[in-house]
Amino acid sequence: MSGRWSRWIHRWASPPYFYRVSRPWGRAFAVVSFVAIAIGLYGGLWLAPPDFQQGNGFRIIYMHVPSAWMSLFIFVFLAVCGLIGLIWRIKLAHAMASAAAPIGAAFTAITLVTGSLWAKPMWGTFWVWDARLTSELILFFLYLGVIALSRSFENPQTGDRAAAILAIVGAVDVPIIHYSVDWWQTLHQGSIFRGNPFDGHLHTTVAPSMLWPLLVMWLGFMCYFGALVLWRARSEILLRQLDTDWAREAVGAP
Amino acid sequence: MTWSTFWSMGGFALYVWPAFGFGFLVMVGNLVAAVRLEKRARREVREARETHDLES
Amino acid sequence: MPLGRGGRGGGVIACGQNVLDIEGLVLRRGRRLLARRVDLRVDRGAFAYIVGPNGSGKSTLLRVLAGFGRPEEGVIRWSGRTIGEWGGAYRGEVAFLGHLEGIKSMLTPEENLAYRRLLVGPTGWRVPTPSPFFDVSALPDLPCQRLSAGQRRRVSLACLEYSAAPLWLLDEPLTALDHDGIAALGGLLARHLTAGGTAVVASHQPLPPSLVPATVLELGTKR
Amino acid sequence: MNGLLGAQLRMIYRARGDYLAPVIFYVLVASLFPLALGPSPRLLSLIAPGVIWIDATLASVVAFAGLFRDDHDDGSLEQMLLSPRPLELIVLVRVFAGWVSLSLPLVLLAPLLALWFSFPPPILPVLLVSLVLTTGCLTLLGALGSALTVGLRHSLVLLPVLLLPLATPVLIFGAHAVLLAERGLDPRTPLYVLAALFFLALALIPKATAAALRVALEV
Repeated sequence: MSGRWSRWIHRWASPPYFYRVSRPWGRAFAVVSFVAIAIGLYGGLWLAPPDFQQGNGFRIIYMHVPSAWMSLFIFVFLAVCGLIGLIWRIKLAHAMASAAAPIGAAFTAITLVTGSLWAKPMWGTFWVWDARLTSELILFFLYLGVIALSRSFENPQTGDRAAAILAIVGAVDVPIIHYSVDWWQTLHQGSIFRGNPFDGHLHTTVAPSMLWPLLVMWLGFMCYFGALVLWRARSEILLRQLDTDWAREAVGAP
Repeated sequence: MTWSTFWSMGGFALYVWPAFGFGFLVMVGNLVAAVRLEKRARREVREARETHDLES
Repeated sequence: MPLGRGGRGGGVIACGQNVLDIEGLVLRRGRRLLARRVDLRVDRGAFAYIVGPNGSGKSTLLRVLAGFGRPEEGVIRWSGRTIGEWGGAYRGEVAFLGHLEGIKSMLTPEENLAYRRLLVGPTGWRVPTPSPFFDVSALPDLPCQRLSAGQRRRVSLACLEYSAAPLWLLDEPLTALDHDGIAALGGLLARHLTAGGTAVVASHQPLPPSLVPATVLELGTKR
Repeated sequence: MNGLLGAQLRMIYRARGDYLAPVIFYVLVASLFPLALGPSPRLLSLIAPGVIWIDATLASVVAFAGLFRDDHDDGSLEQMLLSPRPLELIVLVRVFAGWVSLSLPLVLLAPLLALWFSFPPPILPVLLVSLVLTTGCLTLLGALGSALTVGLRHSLVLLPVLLLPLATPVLIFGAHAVLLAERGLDPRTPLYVLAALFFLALALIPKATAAALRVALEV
């Protein structure tokens, strides 16, 4: 790496520097996310016209779709942090990954629950073996696998690096899972149900008044993730640098 | 959009509000977990200091 | 009898001056800090003797020297280049004898030697003196699972005898060896050193009198 | 490298008793389904592909939990990592030896299972081809899982959690190749995709397994 680039990475990635800088950034993200989510909710629940097909029931997409995007984005985030941590041995990258994993799992759970709550009025049952919900379910198990692996080693460094490898292989597998489940669904299209509530709906949401709240909610969720991952990463980096002097000063220990 | 249709969500209140409720519940739960994590981290740094002093 | 990269022009000298230089190494196992600022220098033809109570980091130090994981702080230089600069080639420079024998219990001693030869590759293998100290053909031709601990240890030391690696890292090599086994190991190590190799030995038991370490490193007190 | 493979196969032959357990597990689990769901041939032939695939997947995960553990316990894993030869090749040899000892029996026993599930004989070739590719992918995934958990004692519980989500595409295409063949449709598409998955795994997984082994032995 050219001198300037590697100096920048090592300066930014040095734990004490990160610990100091991440506080203001975290606060900024938190404020933006709070405002964006408020606006998104107002736009989505109050302003947007009801859908001609599903009435007001469609408003669940303002929680379902952004959290689905987040669950995918955070898994890619895990893989990228894992790669950086493995190749350049940057401890901060592993701390960010182990901070982000539970948040990703939480968003996946939200997606699954809101998805089934949306399927009930549209389809009469809480669980529909729909392609997207099924791949989201598999993604949830992938998250649990990464988290379980990272916590089953007594040496945190080994746990981080093993989980990083699993996250990278998992991230390669996610699109494969997505398309294999899609292919699986088209195969059984005829036997279980005609068309499905999710596909039909997304393509027809052209009305801008329905669309902008979705994007604002997505921005809100991204900033929420930014604030939360920085906050958790500060604790994770402390846990990995227990006996360093800067950690003691940061904690204010004598 | 009047208040009454807002609360009843055009008959879908039984699904829309639990969906948002669960979503924000989990997101707030994340915040609580983050607080507990920070407490644990700070305690372990303090503890590491004490055990470290004893050893050296 | 050249020791070292047989393929690269014979003698040890050809591959650099075989000096091991450690500066400011911090030893850590997981979260526990084992040793702070370890400094050690071992010249060609000499060996360092690591002593210290159990869990003081002797094995950790040898494993870091063998390239298992990078130290967070401190530099390890071998023949003038750090382990990072050596990269993959460093693996051919090192022969590591850990607590475990490193031999397959289902193979006979001869097959184990052949297996290790395949692993180490042609350049890392050399034919020792005509009467090797650890003559494997003297052992029963049974899967090592059915041999005694001492016999298994002789098989793993035989693998060491055939090794052409200039840097030997021996972790508790004297365990399960009887009296003449220890003497044989002393002779083996002495011959490796006179051929220009280098070694780091960690052990509880006292070394045979014939072996005089160049430096003794005391672990266990965090300076 | 073939010397290494020869040594591995000799070791497997000498310890062949240990490799019987996963095969018995495979056949035993398959025989539970008729007991649970009733012996009617029509039903059994309907669920045959699914049963064989889930059974093969579980047997593979159980069998491969200890692939690298014996090397770890007797110290030869350290020697493997110190070998100047590329670790990916050594891992590939170990994986192929593992496939021969653990997965090949599952493929060879598939006709017996087909018999039990009154599986239409003309579709047996599709079953065998797809099972060979499936066990190939599962062997590679099992090797990665074993490498990731090589240092852990209780990895048998953790391994399925790590591997089964990754194995779902293999399960989908493997089982559906036979399902399509059973319905008289053309099974070639899923078989091609399965072959593609196998080669992708062949390219990616040994590298990840080598990295996982190095991570496991890091100080």
